Order: sequence, then structure tokens, then C-alpha cells
Amino acid sequence: MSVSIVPTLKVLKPAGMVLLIGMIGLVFGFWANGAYFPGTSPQQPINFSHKIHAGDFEIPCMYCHIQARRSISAGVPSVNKCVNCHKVIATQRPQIQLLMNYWENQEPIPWIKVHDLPDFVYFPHKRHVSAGVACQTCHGPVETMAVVSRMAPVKMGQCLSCHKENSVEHGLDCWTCHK
Amino acid sequence: MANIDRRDFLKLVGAGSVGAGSGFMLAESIKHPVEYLIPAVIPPEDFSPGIVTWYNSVCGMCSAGCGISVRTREGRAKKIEGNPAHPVNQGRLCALGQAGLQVLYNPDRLTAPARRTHPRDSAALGEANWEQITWEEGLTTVAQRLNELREGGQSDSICLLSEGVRGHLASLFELFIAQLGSDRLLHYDFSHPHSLYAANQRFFGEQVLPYYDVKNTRYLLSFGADYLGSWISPVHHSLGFGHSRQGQSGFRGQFVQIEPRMSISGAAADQWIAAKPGTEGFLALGIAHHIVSSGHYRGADRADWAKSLQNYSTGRVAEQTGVPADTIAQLADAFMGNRPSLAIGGGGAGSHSNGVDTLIAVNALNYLAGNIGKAGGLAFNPIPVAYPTAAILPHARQANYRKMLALAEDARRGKIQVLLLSGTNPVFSLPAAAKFQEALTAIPLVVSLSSFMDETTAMADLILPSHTYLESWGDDFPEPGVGFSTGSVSQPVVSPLYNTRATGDIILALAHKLNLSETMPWPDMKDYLKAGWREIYRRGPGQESFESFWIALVRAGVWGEKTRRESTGFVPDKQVVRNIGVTPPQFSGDSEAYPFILHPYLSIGLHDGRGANLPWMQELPDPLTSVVYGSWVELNPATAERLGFAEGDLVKVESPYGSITVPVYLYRALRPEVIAIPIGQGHSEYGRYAKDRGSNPIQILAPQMDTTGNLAWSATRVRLVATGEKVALVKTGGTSRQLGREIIQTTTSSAAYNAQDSGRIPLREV
Amino acid sequence: MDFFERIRDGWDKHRKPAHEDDFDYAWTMAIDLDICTGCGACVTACQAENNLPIVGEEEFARGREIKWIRIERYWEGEFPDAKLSFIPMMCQHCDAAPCETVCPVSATYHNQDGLNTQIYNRCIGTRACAVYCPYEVRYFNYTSHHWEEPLDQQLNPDVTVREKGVMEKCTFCIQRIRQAKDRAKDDGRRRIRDGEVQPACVQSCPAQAMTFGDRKDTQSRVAKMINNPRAYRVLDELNTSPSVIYLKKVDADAP
Amino acid sequence: MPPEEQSLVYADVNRDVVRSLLVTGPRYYVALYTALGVTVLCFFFPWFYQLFYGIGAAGMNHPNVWGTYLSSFIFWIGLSHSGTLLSCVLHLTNSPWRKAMYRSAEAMTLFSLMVAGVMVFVHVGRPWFLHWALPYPNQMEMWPNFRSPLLFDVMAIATYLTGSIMFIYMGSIPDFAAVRDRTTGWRRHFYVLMSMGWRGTDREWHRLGLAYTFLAVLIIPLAVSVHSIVSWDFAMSIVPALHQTIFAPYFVVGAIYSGTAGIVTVMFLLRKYMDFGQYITTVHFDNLGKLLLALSLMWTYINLIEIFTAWYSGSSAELEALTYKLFGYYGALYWEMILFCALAPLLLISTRFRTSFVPMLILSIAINIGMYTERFLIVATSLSRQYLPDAWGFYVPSAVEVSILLGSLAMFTTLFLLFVKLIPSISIYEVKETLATPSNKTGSDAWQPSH
Repeated sequence: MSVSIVPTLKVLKPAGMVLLIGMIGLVFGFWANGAYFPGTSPQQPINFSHKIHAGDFEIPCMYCHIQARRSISAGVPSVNKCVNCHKVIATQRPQIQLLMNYWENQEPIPWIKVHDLPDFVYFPHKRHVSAGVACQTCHGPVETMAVVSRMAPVKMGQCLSCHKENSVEHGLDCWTCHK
Repeated sequence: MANIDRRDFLKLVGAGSVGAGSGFMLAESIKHPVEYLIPAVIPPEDFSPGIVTWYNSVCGMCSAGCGISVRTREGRAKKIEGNPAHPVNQGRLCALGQAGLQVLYNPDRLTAPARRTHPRDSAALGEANWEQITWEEGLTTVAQRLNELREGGQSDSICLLSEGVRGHLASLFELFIAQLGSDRLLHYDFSHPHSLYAANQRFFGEQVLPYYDVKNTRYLLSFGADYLGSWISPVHHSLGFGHSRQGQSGFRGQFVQIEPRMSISGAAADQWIAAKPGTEGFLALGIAHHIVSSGHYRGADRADWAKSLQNYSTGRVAEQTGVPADTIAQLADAFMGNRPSLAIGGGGAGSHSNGVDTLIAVNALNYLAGNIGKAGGLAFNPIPVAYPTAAILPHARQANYRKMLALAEDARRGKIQVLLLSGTNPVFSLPAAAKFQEALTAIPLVVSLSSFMDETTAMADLILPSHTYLESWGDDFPEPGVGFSTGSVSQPVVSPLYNTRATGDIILALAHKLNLSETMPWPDMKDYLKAGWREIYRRGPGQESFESFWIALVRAGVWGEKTRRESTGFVPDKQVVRNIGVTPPQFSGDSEAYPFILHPYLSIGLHDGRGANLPWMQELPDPLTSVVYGSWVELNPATAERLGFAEGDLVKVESPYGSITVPVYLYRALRPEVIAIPIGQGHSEYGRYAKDRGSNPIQILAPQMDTTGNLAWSATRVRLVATGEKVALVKTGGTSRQLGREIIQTTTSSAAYNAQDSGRIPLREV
Repeated sequence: MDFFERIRDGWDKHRKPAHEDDFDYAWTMAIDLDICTGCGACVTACQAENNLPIVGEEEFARGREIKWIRIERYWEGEFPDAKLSFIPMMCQHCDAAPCETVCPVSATYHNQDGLNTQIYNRCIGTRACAVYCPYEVRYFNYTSHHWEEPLDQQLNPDVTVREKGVMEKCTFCIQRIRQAKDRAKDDGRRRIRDGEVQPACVQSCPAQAMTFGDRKDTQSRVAKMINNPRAYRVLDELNTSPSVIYLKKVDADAP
Repeated sequence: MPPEEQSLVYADVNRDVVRSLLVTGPRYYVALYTALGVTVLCFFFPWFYQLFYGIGAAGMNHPNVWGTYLSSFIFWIGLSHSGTLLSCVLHLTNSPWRKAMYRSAEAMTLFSLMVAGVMVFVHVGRPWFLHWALPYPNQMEMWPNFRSPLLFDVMAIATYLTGSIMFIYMGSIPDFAAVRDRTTGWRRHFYVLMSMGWRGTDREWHRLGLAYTFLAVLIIPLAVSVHSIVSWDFAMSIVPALHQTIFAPYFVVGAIYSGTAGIVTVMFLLRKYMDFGQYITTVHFDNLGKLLLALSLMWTYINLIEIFTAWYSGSSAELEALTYKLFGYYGALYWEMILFCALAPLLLISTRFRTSFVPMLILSIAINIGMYTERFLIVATSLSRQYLPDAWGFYVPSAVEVSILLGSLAMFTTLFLLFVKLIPSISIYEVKETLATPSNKTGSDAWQPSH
């Protein structure tokens, strides 16, 4: 009588194959989602191009995101800020007319957040700007993007490594960033 | 694996696709939800996201008139704190004041004008039978009716019943009613110290409250006044209390509390004396007698005093009050011994049939000890020339119980055609015996300007909801002042949440509809306010322009001028001295059938019931019992044992005028023949947090009045009837005994330290 | 030095309560029980500042209330000599905190300000810290609480709203300390001035019974309070070395 | 050696054991599916509800933040304690009566450990983050807190679980082989895998013997340490009545105590329903009975010590906690525990009691009820009476908690029922060692190939 394991393996092979393929499929599916549907560059209500504004015309970030240097949140420019320029500039472009619709109806523009931190994170733009951290460090080369997209998911690891490199005072204390 | 047949192949494909699908879903499920970033269209100039803005204003939660600073971010009020620049509260604020945010953001606010659809006597009150209307409609309806009455010469049938307001809103009310040709303007607050005003009128000859300088006093004798909890200006008194006790070197202020049931002032006191309810006056005179007879007092009118006090020898007073004679003597000596001393009276002691006498006796003590006009005694507030007329005597319009009865009577007789209600809730805060609710049904048109659906508003035909105090312009002149003229301006700290209007704006809008524009030309309350303050600015020593004065004023939230009043030379009228004396207290209900005396008291969190719709206040454990959500009746453990009651037993508290059912709480510091019930709960309307919770002791009070027609609300006799039911009191406290664990450690006063290095924040000299 | 010496030094260093010398600040609160009136202003102030939930009557009845600071009351004697004393009880920010050792994921730890901090998003809810805390000032979220519209508009954006399964407790209003540091940086200062930070409870206390400050700054008010002959610490025998100092109640006829 | 075993020969053993795996009556399936159903209904449904609602589904509150979940956890850990430990001890002391029972005893260890592990997930507030308690490198650069007794727990239990699994598996390899050679179909394949090609050569037997003994030596201290560590969860706090040096031995003894009682119960059931009457005999019950008696005495002693310490401390807190435990709301439970765990076991003095099966079953169950009560009291009473009287609390388990406790029992039963059909619940080869070999009729313990 044999104690060989081979016949058993023969029997189990099909089941094993099914399982294996299933697993591979799982991994693939997970990867595919991240790769093809990342949701890192959502469709905004108006196709605002940072490339044109920040890139070609070299408008400084702080000109529109005026809050960044003195508040926790960088803030997005209010509608009238956009209109100030676009009353005269490129008024014929369809996207600008979209903007003007908002302005005439006195409606705010529902921009979709690209970089979004969880509510338990305390990230004061103020401190980082005043410390001379370039916006691009976290937001990526926005001035080259026609459509802004999140470069990397903003994770705790990045904050930590940056805090370490620049040896931020108490940069590794939990309560420095968490609330 | 060379040969795969069809079935195997399908299996594998299936497995692969299922796997891929689930993997995809898995990744999808752990994704961030979409969030929006919505900018303002045109940002207001003082608005920037993430940056805090503070607005100074005035607290509207009680009549103390504390100054507040409201912390706002992204246009929303986040926190209320005391205004450090305000002399009354100097940056501090009580629990109720801080809960003001929940008045603003209360989920049960009235959001738009509404008209009653069903007749008022129909059983169902509340939301069910209201229909929304526009402001235009609402105002026109009222204006037309008022106009008819005015033309028809029935102006006097128009009545404006408001909560106790001061400053320009008060004067606006005056103006409005006057313009309508009526004189029916009443303020009603349950806790208004009528008897104190009366007593001061009789003794000092003026109907204002003096400034009680707790801060500098060395010995405070309080007859029933819960000055730390609910009496007149708790926060200011607390500041003074802290300073007098530990704020100054050399001595530590002594505090004595005389009351049948220990309040937080009693708990804080060095000595708590439970005199028989209603006999506080005797005690005061007993002390006075000892002061005079023992030669402490050396005034010219000594003889008169001796004469009028002869019936109040410590011995007799001892048996009248149940306080040992030597204790009385000791109090008297201490009172004279550590001057400046101060005697105050009010609360329960002032609300007996002999309340006014009692408070006069208390005033007499201050006089005998020479505390009048002294720092650490009581100082008379200046009558400020600069104040708007109506604000000079906010007491003048206050309706005591007799006046309210008269109003109800007139209403029943059809003498009232239109009743404008603003802020006050008499249906809740008047005894059922007053039959005020029934009276309301007799009024053809009842208009409520309240922000909430309270019991009285539920009786209205028309609701014109007003802003909360955090959304409207106004000002206030605290009464009593802090010894010098002071006023404060309140401003909207957030843009209005709902389709409501400021009370002042509503009144002005009505005025315009009634073509009173020439006498009341101001478009809205803010303009009226500015006009009024322009006047003050003109009279005052104005250097800079009014605009800059106004801006500075609104920024600071408070304004004052250091004008003190010299009144040391005060000598009471001979007649007054001759008539000094206290009549024995009368209690309604005979002592056989109703063995207990009901002692209602203002709850710390809910005050007279206005706080009951604020979840924070409902969840604030009562300092003395730690009970939350609901009301209770306090029994002395001995009494409870005699009657066989334990904590949580539901008992029926019956007075000759009604009964309420409340659970028992065993309270150690309470006279055996007295039972105490907190005021504030027991609303039948007033929003989800207040509705149908606990019971309202005011309802069962006897219509017992003192000589001046004030409700003697601690002079009702009651009996307890067991219901056999038992409930679990909701409270935080476990066992309130230390078991020798030295959690709260004490030291003898001999070990009191000198305050130089105490590190205490020095109290600003006011 | 040799291996064993190094071990010993390390031990000596670390067995000191939270090795205090390394702190920037040692935040301390002093509470004068002689003038605490028990009015409850601090309780409400805390609730407003720190987004404490409104748990509702049912949960309250089941002992699920969340009050970072609570007023405890202790009676002595019976009528007519009954005496009542109050003591506000909140996280004592012990330098040798039992809760810190027990948390398996270090969700609570001692930070460089001498604060006993709680990181809500790290907490996994073993509730061991609450068991280990002798002052019973740690409160657990037995369910996710919600605020009736529009009460939620009051919520303080500087403080997280805690979800179910998370432990929470008094933080000495660390968000205010953080803002003060922020201001200090803007003004180019290294340290926070005395009295610049006040937790909500201290700020609101009507009788000024509470004082808050840095006890490493010997000139600060609170440092003086510590030298007050009446100063003591609750349950000192447990050697948790709390950062909350109480001043004894003065009682003329005390033993 | 009792008479009936004389008649046994190797063939019988093989036959009986294999039959216990192959021949399955309807009663078994009824039992299995009931257990399974109860597990799903009473354990998983309430648990999911709790995950959705929060721990509030349980009766815990402030300050009683720990409740039955934790006491169940300790209980299951405790129950796990006897099996492997006992098996190891007896293996080293080479006592013959071990051989018929150790397999199922070890299985019990294994499954109660698993259930205990599940209880941890039920206990914590956010189980979906429980992996943070494991030391693994992550981008947050956060490690667990190695000072925490709770973390010691994680480590100790993980180790103990691994050890027990290896021990039971290694011990059953020859039996898998034996069964493999007597089965067909999927079973054969299963046992082929499990037996890892065991042939039964002398070399294999030799190595097995070595490794087995080595593991046995390794596991004994481990077992003792595990429950000491569990006790530290409590003892390292400064909660009155928990902060006691006696706790480690207290828990270890208690654990072995309840574990042994558990074994008695299992033995009885195996004997009755798998008709192993010839293998599990009065000898086992007799010996287990003696062990129980000894343990109960130790346990009682430690309880007395606990009371004495509290009384002798004179500390108000300690005394209060003690009085509350003895005479407070849960006083009745305390005395019930004393009755079941201290007084009732004294019956074991009589041999007649020890050798009669049903009484032993009843006693063993009673003991485990008592031991559960003990764990419950430790958690429930001491937390309600801590240092600040104004913060004293009160705790009653909610329906969810009770149901989950029930469900955990069912879960254990399910696992065990599966075990008896997959793994020989009596060690074939070791039983054979006690029998006379076909070759020479003198029963010797010499190693023999199993075919």
C-alpha cells in the first residue's frame, strides 16, 4: 500500500487551480481599480486649468489661495475674485461663461476636493507656508496640470518623513498633527 | 496541465471574474468619499475661513446683564465666553450663559411667522394646527387690528407683555405703547425681586437696587439669597466671593447663609443656619436687637431703635426662629466685629407673606453696622443722567402677581383686545391659581414674538418669531449696576438662521404700518440704538467723533463712566425706624392637612424654566443632587424615614391648589418640615428637550401675596401622598461620603495664608 | 561605561515619572476648593469647547454620560450640621500615569508638554486605560453620538468628533495650547507667556477658583499656588504624581 | 489496570477508533447543526449588531468599562489551560492513564483558545483596528506599546496557540497514518496530506518521540506563564481588589482547575456518545478526581488569602471592594461560587464518588459554572467600587452579552464536534502501548510500528 502524496494532489489540482485563479483575479481587480479609476483627478464643475493660470501666466499661488499664509485652510478664491479678472479677460470662452452663470445667479461653485485630509488631522497651511515649504511639496507640480490630480495619497508616512528631514520641533509628537 | 476541457475552463473563467469583481469592489469600498470645497460668492470683509473672530455682546439668558464674547468661525458661533472688559462678569460666565449657543442653534426654534388654523380652545395645541404665513401678512394683520382699536378709541385694550427688558428695547416698547395711546406695558419675570425693591423703597426711599460689594466685605450675612446661584447677579457675586475669601491678604471673608434648604451659597458658606421658613426677618431683628442692646450701635437714633426692637430679644427670637439665642448673639457680634460687613436678603426669605418686612429688617442691619456707602458694604448706584429714560427704572414696568391677576381679570372681562407677548412665558411661570391660560383664551388676538413654541405661545393666534439675542441689536444697563454708570451694546454675532426678525424691528415695522413714522422714524433697531447712543455720546464727555465712539463701543461691547455716588450720610426716616417690625408669616393651607412647607427654588441650569429646552442644561448635573433630566422633591432623611419614603419613590405633592407627582430625593441639609422642589422642569410645550419632562412646582403654588402684592412663592403648605410607584432618578452621583479617604482635605482657618504669593488673578477694581 | 552601567543609567532616567526634566512645559492646574461653589460653569464650558456629546436621557440613565470635568460632592454630618463640599474632577494628567502603560497601541502617552494625551484615531477601545485610571475620568464612546440639526453648527472645528468605540478625556484644552504656541511663533517668541492659555473650565470659573499655567516657570501663578501651604493632590498615596493641584478647603471647625 | 482492557488487542483499537471517525449516526448531525445554528444566531448576529451600534449594545458603563466579554475571555483561556499542560506533564511522568484521554484534552485547549481569541474581537471598541496591537512595520511608524500587559497577552496567547497546535498535530501523525491506511475517498486524501507520508519506520518513531518530549518540556512553562500574564491585565492596575500579587498563581490554579473539570465533562461525553467505554474508564475519572480535589483546595486557600489581604490592608478602598464582592449586589453569586468551587469538590474525597460517572459530570459542570462566576465577579464588582465614592457604579450584563456568551459556548461545541470526526479522538498508537503486544504477551511500553 502506498503512502505517496501524488494521487491526492491529482485529485486536489482542479480545486487548487480554481482557487489560484480566483486569487489572481482578486489582486488584479484591486490593482485595476486603483490604476484606472483612481478618482484622484475628479471632473470639476468648471474646467479650471492651473496650467494656464499658475503655469503660463505665472500667477503666484497666494494670489488666489490668499488664506494659505495666515490660516489653517488655504481656501479657494471666492467667485467674485475670479470675476474680477474675467470681467475683461477671455470673456468669450465657454468655461468663462459657465463661471459668469454662477456669478449672475450669485451661486458658489461646488469645487470637488482633490487633496482631502481626514477630520482628525490638524494641518495648518499657515505654519507650513511660513516655514517656506513649497506648495508643490504636497500638492505636486500643480502649475503643470491642466486638471489637478492628487499625486500621491497624502499619508501619515509622508508627513513624518518630511518632519524628520527638516527636524521639525516635536514634529513626531502625535498631538502636533492630530486633534 | 495540457488539457483543460470546457467545464474546467468555464470554472476557471468564473473564478477569475468573481475574484476580479470582488477585488474591484474591495478597492472601491475603501476609497475616500467625495468632499466639496465651496467658496463664498462675495466674502464679508471680516470673514476668512479658518480664522476666529470674536464679537462682544450682552448675555440674554437672565437679567444680570453680563457681557459676553462670542467666538465665531466660518460665520458660525462656536463658543460664548465672558467679556473680560465687562465690569459685571469680568470674563467669567455661568453655565446658563454659556448654553446661550443652544438657544441660537436650538432645533426647536420657530423658523417663520405662523397663523393658528384651528380655534384656540381646541384641545390640540402645538405644531399640528399652525400654517406658515409671510411677514407681510402677519404684520398687516396685527397692524390693521391695532389701527381699528386705535381709531375706535379702544387703545387701552392693547397690551404688550414682555420679559424684563432694559435699555433701548424697553424704551422702544414704552414709545410704541405710548404712541398707540395705551398704558398697558408690563414686564413679567418670575424671579424679579419685587419685595427687595419694595423694601428699599420703604427703607432707603428709592426703588432701585444698591450695589452689594461682596468683593470687599469681611462678613456676609445672607438671608435666603442664593447669591452664588440665582440671586440678581450670580457671576458678579461669585467673583466677589472668591476675592473676599482668598483674594486679599490679612483676612478671609466669612460667609453665613440663613435658609431652610441649603443652596450652593449655603454649601459655600462657613455657617449654614436653617431658621424656620418665614422667620428670617425675626432673626434679622433679633440680631439687630443684640447689636443695639449690647451697645455695638452708637447712633443718635439709638433710642428709637431700642424702642422698636424691644420685642425682638434674642430669647424670644430664638423660639420664633428655632435658632439658639447664643448663635444669634454670636452672629450679631461677628457682624459688628468684622466690618465692613454686609447683610443681604431675598430668594425664599423675600417671598413670604412678610417678605418686605424681612428685607427691611436686613437693610436695618446694614444701617446699624454702618455698612451703607462703604466699600464692602452696599453702595447706591448713581442715577446716570446719560441713560435713556425707560432704562432708568427697569423695575417700574415689572408686573407683580397682583398686576398679573388684574391683567387676567381684564382679559376675562373683554377689556383686552390685543395682547403682544415678547419673551415671557406666564402660562408656565404663574401659578395655576391665576388662571392665566383661561384668561388668554378670552383675548381675541394674541400675538407672540417668542423664538420658541412655549406654553404661552401655544395659546397665541399669531406667531411673529423673533431673533435670538445672538442675532439682534440691543443694549443693556445692568440693574443693579456695579457702583458706577455702565452700559453695554449687543450685536448680531451670526447672520440670522431663519426667517425671523429682531423684536425691535418687528415693533418698528408695526409702527411704520400704523403711520407712526414721524414719531418713530427709525428704519430698524440698529438705527434706533445708534440714535439713542448718539444722545448718550452727546451728554457724555465726547472727544472723538460719534462714529469712532460707536465703533469703539461695539468693539468693546461695554461703556462706563466712573461716577460714584456718595451716600455715607444716609439716615433712615424716623417713621421707618418706628415701624420696624416683622409680622408672623402666613402659610396657605392648614398645618394639619398640609404638614409640609413647599420651598421651590430656581434651578442652577434651568433658572425659571427658560433653560429647559437646552440639552446642555438638561445634562448639567444639579450641583447639589447630581440629578439630570427631570425634577425631584427633596426630603430630609429623617422625614423620609418617618413617612417610609426612599429615593426614587414617586410621591404626589398636593397643595390646596393642585398637585404634581415627583420622585423623592433624600437631601441632608433641609429642615424636616420643609420640602424643596426645583423650578424649571414640567413644560408641556417648549421643544423636544423640555416637553413632558419633570413637573412644575409653580403650578401648585397658593396665590398667597405679601402686603405689596408680590407672590409669596415660598408660603405654600403641601402634603405628600405615596403613589406606590418607584422610578430610578437619573443622576451621576454614587455615594457622597468620603469614607476617610481624604479626597477633599480641609484645614483650619488659622492656617489661612497671605495672598501676596497666592498667584490669584487680581480682581479688577470696579 | 560598561554595559551594566548604561542599563542602570537608562533605568534611573526612565523610572523618573515621565522624565519631567525633558519637558518643554509642565502644564499644571490649581483648584482652590475653598472658593469652588460647584456652580457647574466649568462643566458646560468643557462641553461647549470639546464637542462633548449630548448623550440623552436613556444613555445617561445607563451611566454612559461623557463629562470630561465633573463636580463631585461629599457630605459630612447630618442636619442641622450637614456640610457639603465640592471637588471638580478631571484628568489629572499624571506624570506617572497608569493609563499610559496599559494602552497596547500607545493611543495615550505623555507628550513633551507634560500632558497626558489621548489620540482618538489611534484608540482601539480596549478600555483598559479607564480601568487603570484611579480618578475614573476617562470616558468611553459606547455609541456614535449625533447632534440634532442645527446644533451641530456649534461644534468646535479644532476638536475631533469622536466616533463609537473610542476613549476620550480631558486634554487641558490642548487645542488652545496649540493655538497659543502658534501665536507665540508668529510673534517670534519661544515660549508661551503665563496666563496666555486658559482651558475652557478655567476661563469660565466665576469664582476664579481655577488657575492654569506652567509649573516649570517658577514665576507663574500656578507655580506659586503649588507652594501654597494648602496645596495637596488627590489620592497622592497612589504615586501617580498628578498635575492637578487642589488647595484645601478652609473649615474653621475642622479637626 | 481495569479488567475490560485486558480483552483488547491492537485490531480492536484500530477498529474502534476508525469507526468513531466513519460511522456517524443522525444524533451527531442533529447536535452539530444545532450547535452551528446557535453559534450563528446567538453569537454572530448580536455581534454584528454590536459592531454597528457600538459597545453600547452591552451593559457596560462608567466606571464599569469591562464586562462579561472580558470574563468570558479569561474563562476560555482558563478552560484551555488544562489540556495541553496536563498532557505534557503526564507524558513526561510517563503515566499510562494519560494515553486514552490526552488527544481530546488537547483539542479542548485548542478550541477554547480560539474562542478566547474571538472574544477579544468582541470586547474591543474598534476591532477593525485590532491589527495595530501587532508589531509590524508600517508607514505610520507606530509600534504597539510593549509595556502594556495587554500586549504581553497577545504575545503569550499567540505562542501558546502555536505550541498547542504543533503538539496536538505532532502527536496525531501516526494516527493519521493509521487511519489513512483504513479509509478511502476524500478521507484518504485528507489523511494522506495530514500524515505527511508517515511510514512508521523506527527512525520516524525515534524522531517523533524526541520532538514530542521536547515540545512537552517547552510547553509546560509557557502554559503557566500565559495565565500569569492574563492575570497581570488586572494585577498591574491599581484598582482596589485587583492590584494583588497573588493574582498570577490565583489565575493559574483557577485555570487548571476549570480546565481539568472541563476535561472530565468531555471525557464523560466521549465515553457515552462515542462508546469508548473500554478506553476511558473509571481509572481516568478517579485520577482526574484526585487532581480536582487538590486544585480545589489550592483555589480555596488562595481565595482565603485574598480576603485576608484585603482585610489586613485596612485600606478603606480595599475593604469596600471586598465587602461589595461578598455582600453587595452580587453577593449571592459569590457564595454560589464558594459552594461550587470550594465546598462541593470536597465530595471527591470518597473513591465511590470519583469512580461514578454521572456525579463526576455534574460536579465538573458545577465547577466550571463557579469558575465563570469567579471571573465575572473579578470584573464586575471591583470596578464598581474604586477610589472615588462619588463615582461608584453598577453593572448588569445586557441581553446581547448573555447571548454572545451562549454563542461562544456553541462555537466551542461546534469546533469540538468537527474535531471528533476528523481527528482520532483517542490516540491509537499510545493506547496500543498499554496493551500486550502480539509478539510477546507481556504488556511493554516498547515502541512498535503501527502495522
